[in-house]
Amino acid sequence: MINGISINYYLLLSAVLFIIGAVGVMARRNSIIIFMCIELMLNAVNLLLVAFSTLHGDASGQVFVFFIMAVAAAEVAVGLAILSMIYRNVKSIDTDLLSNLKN
Amino acid sequence: MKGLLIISGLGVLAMLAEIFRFKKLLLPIVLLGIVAAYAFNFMEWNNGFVISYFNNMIAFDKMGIAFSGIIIATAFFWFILANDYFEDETNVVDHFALVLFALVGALMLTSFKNMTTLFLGVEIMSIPLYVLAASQKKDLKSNEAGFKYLIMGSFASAFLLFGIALIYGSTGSFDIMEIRQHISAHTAELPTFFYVGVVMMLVAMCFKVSAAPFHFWAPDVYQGSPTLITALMSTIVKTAAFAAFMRLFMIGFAGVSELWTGILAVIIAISLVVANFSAAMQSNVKRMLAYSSISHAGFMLMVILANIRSNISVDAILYYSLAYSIGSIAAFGIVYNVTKGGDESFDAFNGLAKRNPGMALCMTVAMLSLAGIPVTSGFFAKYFVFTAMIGTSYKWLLILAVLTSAVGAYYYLKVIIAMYFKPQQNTEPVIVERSQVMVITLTSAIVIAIGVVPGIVAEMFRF
Amino acid sequence: MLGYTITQWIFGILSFLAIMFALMVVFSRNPVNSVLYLVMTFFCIAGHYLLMNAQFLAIVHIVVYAGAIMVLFLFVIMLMNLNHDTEPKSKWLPKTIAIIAGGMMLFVLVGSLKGTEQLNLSSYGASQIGTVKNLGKVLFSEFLFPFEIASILLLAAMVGAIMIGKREIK
Amino acid sequence: MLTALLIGFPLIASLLVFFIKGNASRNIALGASVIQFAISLAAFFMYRHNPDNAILSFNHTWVQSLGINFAVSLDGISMLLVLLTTFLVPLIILSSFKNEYENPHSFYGLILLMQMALIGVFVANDGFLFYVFWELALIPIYFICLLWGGENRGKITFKFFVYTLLGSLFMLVGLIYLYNHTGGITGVKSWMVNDLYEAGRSLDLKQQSAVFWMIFIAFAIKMPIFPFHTWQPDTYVNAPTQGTMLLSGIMLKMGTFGVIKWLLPVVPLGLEAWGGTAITLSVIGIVYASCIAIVQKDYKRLIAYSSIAHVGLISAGILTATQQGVQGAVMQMLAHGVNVVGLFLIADILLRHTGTREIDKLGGIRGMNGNFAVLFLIVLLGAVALPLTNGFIGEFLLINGVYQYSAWMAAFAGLSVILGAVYMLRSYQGIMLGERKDNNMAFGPLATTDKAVLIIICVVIIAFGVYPKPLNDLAEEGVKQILMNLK
Amino acid sequence: MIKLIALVPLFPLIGFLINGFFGKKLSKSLSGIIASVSILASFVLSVLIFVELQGSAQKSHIIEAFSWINSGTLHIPFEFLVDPLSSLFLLIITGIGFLIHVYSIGYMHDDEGFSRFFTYLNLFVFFMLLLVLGNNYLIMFVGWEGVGLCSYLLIGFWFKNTAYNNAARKAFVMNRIGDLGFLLGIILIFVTFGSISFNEVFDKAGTVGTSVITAIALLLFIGAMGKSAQIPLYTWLPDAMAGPTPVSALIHAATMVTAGIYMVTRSNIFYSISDVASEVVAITGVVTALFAATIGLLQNDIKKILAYSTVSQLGLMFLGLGVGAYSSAVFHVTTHAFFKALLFLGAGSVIHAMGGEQDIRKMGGLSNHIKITFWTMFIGTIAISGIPPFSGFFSKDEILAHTYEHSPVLWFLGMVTSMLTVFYMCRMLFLTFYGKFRGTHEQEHHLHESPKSMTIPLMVLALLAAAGGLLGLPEFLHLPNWMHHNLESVIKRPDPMTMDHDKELILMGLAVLAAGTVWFFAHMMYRVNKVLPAAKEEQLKPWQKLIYNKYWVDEIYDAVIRKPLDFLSDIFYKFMDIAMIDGIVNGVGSAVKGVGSVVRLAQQGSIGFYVISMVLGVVFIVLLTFLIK
Repeated sequence: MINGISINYYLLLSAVLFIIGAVGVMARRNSIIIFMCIELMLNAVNLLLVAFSTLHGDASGQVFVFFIMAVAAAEVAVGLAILSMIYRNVKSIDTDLLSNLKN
Repeated sequence: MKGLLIISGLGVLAMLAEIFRFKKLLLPIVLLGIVAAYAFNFMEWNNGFVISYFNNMIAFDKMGIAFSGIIIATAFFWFILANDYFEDETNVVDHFALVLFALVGALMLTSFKNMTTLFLGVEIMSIPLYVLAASQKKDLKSNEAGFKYLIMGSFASAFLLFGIALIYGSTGSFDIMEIRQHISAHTAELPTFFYVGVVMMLVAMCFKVSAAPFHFWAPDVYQGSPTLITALMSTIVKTAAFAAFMRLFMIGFAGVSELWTGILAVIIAISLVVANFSAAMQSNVKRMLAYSSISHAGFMLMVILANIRSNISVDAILYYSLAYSIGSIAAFGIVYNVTKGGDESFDAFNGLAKRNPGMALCMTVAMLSLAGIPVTSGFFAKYFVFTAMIGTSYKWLLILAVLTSAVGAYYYLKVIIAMYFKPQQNTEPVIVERSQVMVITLTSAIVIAIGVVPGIVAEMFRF
Repeated sequence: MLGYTITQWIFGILSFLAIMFALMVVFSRNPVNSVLYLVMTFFCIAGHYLLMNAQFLAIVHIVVYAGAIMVLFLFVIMLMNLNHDTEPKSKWLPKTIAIIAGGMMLFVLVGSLKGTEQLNLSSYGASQIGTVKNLGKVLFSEFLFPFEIASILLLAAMVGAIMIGKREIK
Repeated sequence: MLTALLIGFPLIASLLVFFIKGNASRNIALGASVIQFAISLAAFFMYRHNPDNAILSFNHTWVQSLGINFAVSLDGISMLLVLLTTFLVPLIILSSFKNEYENPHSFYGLILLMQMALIGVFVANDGFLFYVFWELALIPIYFICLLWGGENRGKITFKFFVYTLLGSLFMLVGLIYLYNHTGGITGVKSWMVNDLYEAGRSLDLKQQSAVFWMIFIAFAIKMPIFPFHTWQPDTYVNAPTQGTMLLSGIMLKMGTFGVIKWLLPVVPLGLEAWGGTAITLSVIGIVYASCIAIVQKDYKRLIAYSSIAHVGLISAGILTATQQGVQGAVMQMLAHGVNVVGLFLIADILLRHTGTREIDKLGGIRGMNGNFAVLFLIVLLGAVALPLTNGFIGEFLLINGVYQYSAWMAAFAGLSVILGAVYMLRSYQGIMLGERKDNNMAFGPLATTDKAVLIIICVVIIAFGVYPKPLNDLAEEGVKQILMNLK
Repeated sequence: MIKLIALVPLFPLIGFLINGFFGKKLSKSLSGIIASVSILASFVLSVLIFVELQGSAQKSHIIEAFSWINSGTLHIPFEFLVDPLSSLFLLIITGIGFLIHVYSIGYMHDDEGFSRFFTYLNLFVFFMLLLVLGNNYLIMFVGWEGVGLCSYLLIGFWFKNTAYNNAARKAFVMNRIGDLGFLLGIILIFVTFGSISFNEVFDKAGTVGTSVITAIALLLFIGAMGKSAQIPLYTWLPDAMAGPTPVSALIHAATMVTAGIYMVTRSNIFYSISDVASEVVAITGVVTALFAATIGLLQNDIKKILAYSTVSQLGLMFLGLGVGAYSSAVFHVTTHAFFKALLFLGAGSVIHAMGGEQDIRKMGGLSNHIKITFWTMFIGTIAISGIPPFSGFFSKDEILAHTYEHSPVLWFLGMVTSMLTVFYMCRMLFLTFYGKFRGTHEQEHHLHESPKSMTIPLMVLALLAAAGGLLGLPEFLHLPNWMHHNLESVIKRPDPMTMDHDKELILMGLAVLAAGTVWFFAHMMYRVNKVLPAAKEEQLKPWQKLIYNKYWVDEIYDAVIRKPLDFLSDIFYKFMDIAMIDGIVNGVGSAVKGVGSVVRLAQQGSIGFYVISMVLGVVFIVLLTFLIK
């Protein structure tokens, strides 16, 4: 079914998605959206892994994706917990308010 | 392997403490467990390199065991030190569990054989630390530290994963040894994105060991986190990250060292300069120690750089990790006690020599060790680095290291001068709990001891 | 059809949509919209998985991401009542720099991927690996240790989330 | 074994002193240092009897895998410097009796610790051990200056520490470089001094030059040689007098000793190529520092600059690598050690009796205390190297050595003979002669301890100016050995 | 006896130690007696040694005391050389030294530093004896610097007076300038010959190149210039008159300042070989002689006049050395020691009588009050003026005769010098002793002859000054020139006079005639016309001002050397050391801080920025590794 698609396209696609995620992390100040962008980056990686897995005809790539999902879930859980704690303290999730530690 | 299992078990056990109400007994049990883990860890010493578990997922070879030993030993001291910190906390049990889980991750990092275990190790170690960094819930600084650590850590993980994916794509495997073999077998045919993958992993690992210019999180997080958690980060986490770094690059990517040694040299240079120069400007002790840890990261990376070029043994980095960890435990133990009042600037140390001469002496030893003055262990650590570097072609880096070391002496001495020279505003003696005194004294003594007879450590780790 | 196979068409459309939605995630001002766009992106990615015969993964992907993680996001957003444009106008400079940095990175990545040998994906064998059975086999044999140790990870995350999340008892 | 005892004894004594509160500690410290002197005298006589006596050397593996040994032994030069150290430390301790120090136990403990490190530097036969003691010596003196120093001590000791540490680090790199080239035949690397010599000589010119500078910088800072000297006057002035005495009397010799034992024989080619530059720097330093000394107002600072001038000559003499030059340097090191301790004691006495060290504010003390004037004069004559004082022999041999290198250089270096007389006599006149001035109306008799120290110093100055043979023979022998390695 | 030579310097040393340690506890007379007796003992021993040496066939004895410095090929034993030259100097030093010690007991009687004075004096004699006894250059140098030290101590004897202290310091420093030359000369000798012992060096002197010998000779001569107060290093000697008068007599007239002559004579072989060097010596000598003599013309301080006279006479001696008349120079040293010591002691007696006054403008007519002093000084003046048959005539004449043979121009200058000498000496004598008393009334009342301890040495010296010429009677009259024969073994390459006797006689006659004429002229001027020196400087004519102010040499030195040195030192200290070198060192520190504060600006605290920098880091790394390559 996938015949005829070069791996380079998937490389390109995941790179683009990865970078969109990265730009989001760089540019946005809303913490939640930053989190989502990180998820997006992880998904770009997932996509790439699956593509390579298909290329090599090797299942371990897909298995690795499971672990990434698990980790993503864990990170999100912890991250959102921290975020809600911060929200309780400062009533905002703007990262600009979280730049007191510096220099 | 057994050490790893014991620590995991301890973590689970710790969670049960709340339910079965043996909170008071928890610390002794944990300490006992750590001792046991240490013992079991070293029982595998003679297994050599062949032993690996679970389809080459993890292998406690000598290097792994040695680094695990350092980590477990440091953890032992850390737990005693943290005793009174835990007593103040309502979530003792959670803290215990999280630290132990982080330890599991650290141990995995010392011994991984597969990208999967590497990735999971990194995450298992990091996620509890994100939480621990943020554990002072009412303290905005702590919140910020945890949040920054989390975001930056996840972002770096994404890079790590992208790198892993690219390497998987070009070699078809997650196994370190297979990757190594693939590299040596197909050196000419590797696609460009393989190299990009290596670079991405390098960046991610540099982030984990907090080397410049990927170090930005470190000062903020070190400063914001509760002092003892900072101690954890700068000792156990750092050691583990270095073990992982070594394994990955000295074993996995040794075949393409031409690619990354040059980059590494630049990274080291930036680290040394940025860290030392920034540290010289700090007024917050914890932040200074953070920058100091960045500069030490630069030093340790130099050993990796040198080893790959001149192929001498890795005991240098082992010794360095040990010396740095033990010294840092002593230093943070004292910083923790001195900064209890909330003042974390150098002024907090003013007149410590009068307020608690013993602690001042220990702090002096620790600072001299970090500065690399004989006969402290820090000196030997530095000596190993120089010895390793002198055989390489990176002479300019060596000179830079020498120059920045002198700058380093500058800010370590600031602490000493504050303790002995500056008049104190606060004349109350600093009272330190007995067990902590023990740990601090003991670690200071070890700092001197392994500086006087470095052979007992350096030769033990000979491969 | 215009010289492209159906697969290529599907790939192209899915890719376009994924990128579009991803961009919407980044540039939408409302977090709720962002979540929804992200879900759409995930669906597109799931489509890619299907395209590559990774059916089980596609389903798990939908379930975990769209079903669990994104719901969690939504939940938090609602909890905090962020369902409106709370983000103040951000400064243009950081944004511009971010976009330039992203552009540079894209340039660099694309540049370094250029010249790679054209390796075409083939469905031969691929149809076999994505099955539940095959994946299960691999997961519980080769990847047993990571699978087990992932429990520690989840445990840690759980403990951590609870510890952080629960209110201090005065 | 005896040599190891020389290191071990002060260490034990210092630990003991650390735990004794109050002024009893200084008596114990004095006692210990006198015993230490006795031990070194015993070593001295044994050495004269039989230099190869097994009891004088000690060798124990320290870190086997790195080829590091705890190897100590005595040769002619180190014997002399050990003797100097053990001779001066009791005097330094004795000279402190009139000063009240806070926490005397730490003060005296640190002095003894310093003595340990200094002796270690002089007797080490292993490059690594040498470096360790070298650095170790820095710590006690750092604390002595930091804790008991004058006004600006924080900033100044800081500069001193960082400056010297930087130099030491370069030396470490140089030494490691040598170490990496040891084991040419056997493949076993070693830090032993002879192996390092061999390694050094196997290098080509470029490498030797690099090693030369790496190591020389450390010594140059320690001595100090122009233009690495600016830490020194400030540190000398701000340190407590006993610290200054340690710094100038003994510690400075670490640098010169280092050049003799750890630089000359190691890089003969490097020396040939760069010795001239180093000598030029040294000689510039002589005249430069002498000139500066002329315009100093503070007597202690004047001595500090004069010390730079003296050490410049010593260093120039050593770098000529001639028998006379190096031997003169050794003799001058001994003489300078004794004399400068005397001069600093005098500065301390002045400060204690009159409350100032400003030359302009003093005057006419001779009329009030003739004995002091005579003792001062004798020390001063030693410092200006009048014949039949200990300073002369060294200076004569030094200028002789430099002359063999270059006549013009010798003439230029010889200006110190004139300029030394100028600033020394000017200061003597300003302080002691003329009419008395108001603020020092009362200059009572000297304290017994001060007097004792000064008299001992004066006796030594004259005794070894008239009959230097016992010391000179050792120096001659030691220098011959060193220079033999050079060929 | 010769074996006991070490005792000769030892006696004064013992005297020095006794007086040094116990001087304050001893009574004044005891302390003076100890000092004098120690010198007397040395003198007696010296005489015995001298006699023994005269009788013995071996003219050179070396006695080693102990081994002093050894360094490789350099062996310097502490050893003594007894030969005709050194034994002669022994006699001069101990003999005149003894007389002056005795004199000092009287002269210094009221001084609170009495025992200190004798301590120094004994130490001086010790060092002076070392100087002449040493068998190698370094021992000579020991004595050389030692006497310099004693000179310093004695000039500044009255240490409360700043001017005296300055004079003392000036003497020491100027001597040190010469000493450096001497030291370098010694080193060059060692480098050239591998030894610095006299015999070994002199034996090998003919084997090396002339240019090296010239260098050695010139370096040694620099030393001699310092010690013997030759141009340009002469200005310290007049200032040195700040010391007590016996010191001026002993150190700055009779003994120490002649050390330069001794040294050149000792090293005569070098000067014989090197024509250049001897030319330099001769010219320096004659210029100094003439220059100092002119200054002497207008001085008003009785001691200053004698001081310039000394400088001038020393110049004359160097002239002799320069023309190869070594034994004549030594002869002149001897006679000069007699009459100059006599004159100084006499001047001391005058000052003593005048209650400390030294200005001849305030004296006059003293001959009636202090007869012994007057007559002895009169004899001294005749002797120095070169009027036969007094000692000065013979020695000076020998030098001038040699000079004429060498160069008539130099001879002429020498003649002028001796004429000037006669003039200023007469001026001093007449203004002091004749005419009316010009001092205060109180002084006049106080005038008295000095005690016996002072007058007896004066009389002894007068006798010597009168009869000293017997030591070296002119050869052409077929009289025995003992001095010449005595020193034959010391002069390695003698330069015998070849002048015919008639010519010599004419020269001699000319000299006497000149001296007589000048004496007459002075007599007319000061006794008959009663010319008095100007009371104030303003009254002087310009050329007189020039001379009166000693050609402003001191001021020139001050402006050319001392001030620039101070200025340079200041620049070194304030500009180079503090501002530049230390500035650079501190600048490095500030630079660290500066860079640190710039670098820390990157740490902005904002996550977005951190992430951007991380991405940029990756971008640059990839760029560097892939695209640029």
